[in-house]
Amino acid sequence: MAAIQFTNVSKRYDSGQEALKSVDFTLESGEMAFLTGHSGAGKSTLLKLLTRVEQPSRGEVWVGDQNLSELSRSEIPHYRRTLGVVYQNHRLLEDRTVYQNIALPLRIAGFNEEDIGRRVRAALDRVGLLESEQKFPQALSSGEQQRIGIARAIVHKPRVLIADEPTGNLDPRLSLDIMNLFEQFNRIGTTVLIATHDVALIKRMRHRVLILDKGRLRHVQ
Amino acid sequence: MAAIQFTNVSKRYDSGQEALKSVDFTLESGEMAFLTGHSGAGKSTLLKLLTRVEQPSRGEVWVGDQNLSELSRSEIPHYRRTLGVVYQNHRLLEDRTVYQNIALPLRIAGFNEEDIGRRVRAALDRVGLLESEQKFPQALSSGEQQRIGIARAIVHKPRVLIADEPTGNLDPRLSLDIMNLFEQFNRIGTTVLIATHDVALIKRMRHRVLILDKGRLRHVQ
Amino acid sequence: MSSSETRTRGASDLSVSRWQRLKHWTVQHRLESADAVKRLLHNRLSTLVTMLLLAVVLAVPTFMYSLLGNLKQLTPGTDFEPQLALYLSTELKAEELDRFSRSLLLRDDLLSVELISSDVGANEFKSHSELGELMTLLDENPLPAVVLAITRDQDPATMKLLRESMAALPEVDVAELDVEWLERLEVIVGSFSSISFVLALLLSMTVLLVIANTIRTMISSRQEEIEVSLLIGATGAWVRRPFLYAGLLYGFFGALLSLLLVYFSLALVEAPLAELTELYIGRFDLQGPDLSLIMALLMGGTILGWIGAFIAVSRQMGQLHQGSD
Amino acid sequence: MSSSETRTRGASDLSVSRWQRLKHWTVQHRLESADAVKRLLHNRLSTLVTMLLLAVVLAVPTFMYSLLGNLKQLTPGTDFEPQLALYLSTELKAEELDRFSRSLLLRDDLLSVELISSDVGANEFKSHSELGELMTLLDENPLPAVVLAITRDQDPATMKLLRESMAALPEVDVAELDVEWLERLEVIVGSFSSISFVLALLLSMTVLLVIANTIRTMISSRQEEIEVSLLIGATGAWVRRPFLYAGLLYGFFGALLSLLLVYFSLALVEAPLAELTELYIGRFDLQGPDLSLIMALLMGGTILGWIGAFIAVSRQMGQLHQGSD
Ligand SMILES: Nc1ncnc2c1ncn2[C@@H]1O[C@H](COP(=O)(O)OP(=O)(O)OP(=O)(O)O)[C@@H](O)[C@H]1O
Ligand SMILES: Nc1ncnc2c1ncn2[C@@H]1O[C@H](COP(=O)(O)OP(=O)(O)OP(=O)(O)O)[C@@H](O)[C@H]1O
Ligand SMILES: [Mg+2]
Ligand SMILES: [Mg+2]
Repeated sequence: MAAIQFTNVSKRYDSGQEALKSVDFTLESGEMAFLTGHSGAGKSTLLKLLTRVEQPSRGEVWVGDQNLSELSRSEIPHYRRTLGVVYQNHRLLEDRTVYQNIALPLRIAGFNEEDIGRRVRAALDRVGLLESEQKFPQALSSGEQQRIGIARAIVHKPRVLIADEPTGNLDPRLSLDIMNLFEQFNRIGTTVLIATHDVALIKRMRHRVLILDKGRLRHVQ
Repeated sequence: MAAIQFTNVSKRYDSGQEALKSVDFTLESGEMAFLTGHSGAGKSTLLKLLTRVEQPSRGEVWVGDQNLSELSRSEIPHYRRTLGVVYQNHRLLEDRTVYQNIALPLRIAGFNEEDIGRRVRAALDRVGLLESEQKFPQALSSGEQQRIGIARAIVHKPRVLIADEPTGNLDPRLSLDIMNLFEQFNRIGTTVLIATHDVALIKRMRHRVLILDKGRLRHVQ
Repeated sequence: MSSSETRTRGASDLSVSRWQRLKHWTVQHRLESADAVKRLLHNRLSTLVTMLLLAVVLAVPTFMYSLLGNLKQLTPGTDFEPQLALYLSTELKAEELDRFSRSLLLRDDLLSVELISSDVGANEFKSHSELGELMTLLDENPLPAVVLAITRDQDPATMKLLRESMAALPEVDVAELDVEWLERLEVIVGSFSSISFVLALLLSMTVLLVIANTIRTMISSRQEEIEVSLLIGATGAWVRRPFLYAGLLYGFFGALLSLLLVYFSLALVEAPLAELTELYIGRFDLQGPDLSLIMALLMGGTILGWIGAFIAVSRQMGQLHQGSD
Repeated sequence: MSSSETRTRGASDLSVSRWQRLKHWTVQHRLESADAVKRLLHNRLSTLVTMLLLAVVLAVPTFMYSLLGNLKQLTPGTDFEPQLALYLSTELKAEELDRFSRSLLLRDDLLSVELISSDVGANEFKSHSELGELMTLLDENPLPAVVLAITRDQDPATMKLLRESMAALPEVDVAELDVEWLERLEVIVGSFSSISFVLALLLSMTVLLVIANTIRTMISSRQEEIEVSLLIGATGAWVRRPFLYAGLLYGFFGALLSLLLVYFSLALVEAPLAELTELYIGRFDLQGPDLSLIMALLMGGTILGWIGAFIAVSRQMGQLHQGSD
């Protein structure tokens, strides 16, 4: 079954900017792919369509068996809980500890405190920052913050993992570690889509690559 | 004359974290150098010492003929106006247009409106975003935002330019363009220090490289 | 690996039973309200200022209504019935007076008749009036005997007609009605209470605005948190709840504080007001807000708080749902 | 390339002349205050709420002081001097009365002496008292003649002694002093004005808190801007200035609005209060706050606004200077 399917999707912002033009592609369930392209090519826009932050001007976006355009407002939260999203600028809450940040998706989904503790620590362990549990994001280097952001995205074991330049702030070795982490998730069945500039990394990883060029999907390797 | 001089500088945060350990180096006036190292090595900390956001626990940091530890509180603003700083997460003001963002350093230094307009447009032209003058940062891709951040750092033609991973969000071609821009500034006499993970780029540029490893300056190429 | 079990749970709690959802909901509410209190306590200055403001704003109409209650003391209560006073000719003898008052008792347009002889009248006059002392100077009692009658028909127009017919009687020198004074006092109390009402309305609007504004700043200071939560899959209700709780708490505690303020101000005003009224009107006891006013204040405050928060949350959330990335 | 010229200028304006710096400073201030107004107008709801609150809070003591001014109307002004009233024996004839009052004129402990005959007294009584109508019922005038005397020595103790010696005179039946009434009224006014003072102090504190809190939220909503500005080389004063302006403007316009509120409430209260006072005390004109009160209010509000902003700015900036990255 297709996990993610774009059919003839275009996105034009209110400002008139055409960020995506007739994008067509399918990602099978359990597949892992990279999304790349020059700055301003429309990578973040494509991911925003997937998280239902933006809606396509034309075409349809399907995730699993759901047409995102047909989600009612009250269904959006439940849909979003099936995703894990890593943001470019990590979007951690400065006034909460690392633990509280990672616990947030679990709190929202209504897990009990005991479960939460176990899962948060497991996620922290995955990104190698178990000892930073009680620190605040400001006291971490940007690479460490990025890894906390990844821990938050995976803590509820989502079906689909989306990442917008997750390694932009990381050194090459750490980047590779993080990518390996994503691959591990992929191996247990999570569909993974990663937007990145890191061409060297993409080449090494040998997964499908979607290349955007001025809003058009030019090339699918 | 040395533009930047660190003598036996250590930095220990209140949390006990030792971010820098006995760092010694000198950057001559008009020189350009890269600062690299793993995530959490202390790159951002070193740059924060230069902007007088943090103070060293031991040792002295000199910029030009000023010992930064001896700056009085009222001298800090004037000192900071001699710097241009590009931040990792660009730190643009979301509620102001691109123009207003770039004009801010000039406003603070008390330029008149006419001067400001001329200089802002010159800076925007440099980063190739002249047409985005009236947009808000949110309506730009992250690469575009990063370039606006660079424009803001150079608009007042600072003596020293400091950048913390300025190309983390940029695609390889744009990264090269931006680095070339920094080089241009360097050629007209600006001292430039850039923290970056981008090993490929560093190799290509053939400038001095300072490598931090767990807070120690390991290697000066 | 427990991933398949958690996935269904984390992914959609649509599948859990209604009972579990209810339990989850109540637990959530308990946690949330505790959290709301914690946050209010954490941001102490701001909470204090808001509560103080609410207290001041709510205290003004409450104070007014309390004073109004006291003013109503001045108008005789429901057991008071307007009287007709007949000042009798001073030439009448005691027996004549007696006969006349008895004859009045037979009339069926009068409910009760009371004769006050001139001696009794003089004593009353002495004890009540400022000019009492003057009476002691007079050689003889100049006061006439008076008959106080309560009419069956209490409507002012009929009473005025009756007054005229009474005045025409030979034994009666002057006939007076005290309804006019009463009418005037009632007009006054009425206009004071409509002022208090207008004021209460205006100040309720202010309370609404204060709370809406406070919640608005709370929301905008937690904007990042809200945006991130929504992106992570929080429902609108989940995000709104702590703010609605906060509004409710602000309203309730603001009202409570305003009650303290009212008692405090009444205590301050009591002594001088008592002296003042004694000087002009005679003794009267200053009374605090009654139970129904207290209840109205507390419930009104709480409801206003909730509504204010609701308005703020709706406006801000609308913006967040559309514009953010 | 103009880089060398600009560099010195952008880098340090320590080198420019004092005259240029002054000019720059005034231009900056003009721009900043215009900017502050623009921001207040931009964030309309919040500005409105704050101003309304300030208005309500400032209006309470101003209203109290206005009423107090009106209350003082009741105590006779400085031109009033306490009088000694001598009720003369009703047995005295007109000539005797005249002689007696002349003899009083010769005493040097009395400043002035006025004889009021019983006829004049009866007329006054009729027109002033509620019981006036009764007078028409009396066969003969029961009122004694009265001498009103103003004493040279106005101190209550001496006056009381004088009253006693006067009461002992054979022509005098009763001697009365009106200082006691005056003393009581003065006590009342005094306690009301100390209440108003306490209230004004408390509410000034509230104003301070309101403005400090408003400016605090303003600052925290512009925290990123402040941090970035400081990093870019803004001085503390540059960052502080717009907030201080905002505080000042809040204070001033809040006070102005509270003045409107006071006039509005006085207008509302006027009619019923006039009726009420007429009923008990007699006519008196409700007066608005006088010029000195208005000035005190406006200046006080402005100064409080500035101080509140200053407190908030100092606290917040202290935090920013230390803790931020
Ligand atoms: N909210 C918005 N409103 C209007 N235009 C937008 C908005 N967001 C993005 N754009 C525009 O759409 C285009 C695509 O932006 P997008 O953020 O998708 O690029 P990107 O591929 O993620 O670039 P980068 O690698 O720099 O992050 C850009 O030209 C940008 O200016
Ligand atoms: N404000 C702070 N308080 C306490 N510890 C801090 C603070 N800022 C940084 N650190 C710690 O200091 C170390 C160095 O951090 P720094 O941000 O300088 O690293 P970096 O080289 O910039 O890393 P990155 O490449 O990930 O940005 C890290 O271990 C970090 O946790
Ligand atoms: Mg992007
Ligand atoms: Mg860093």
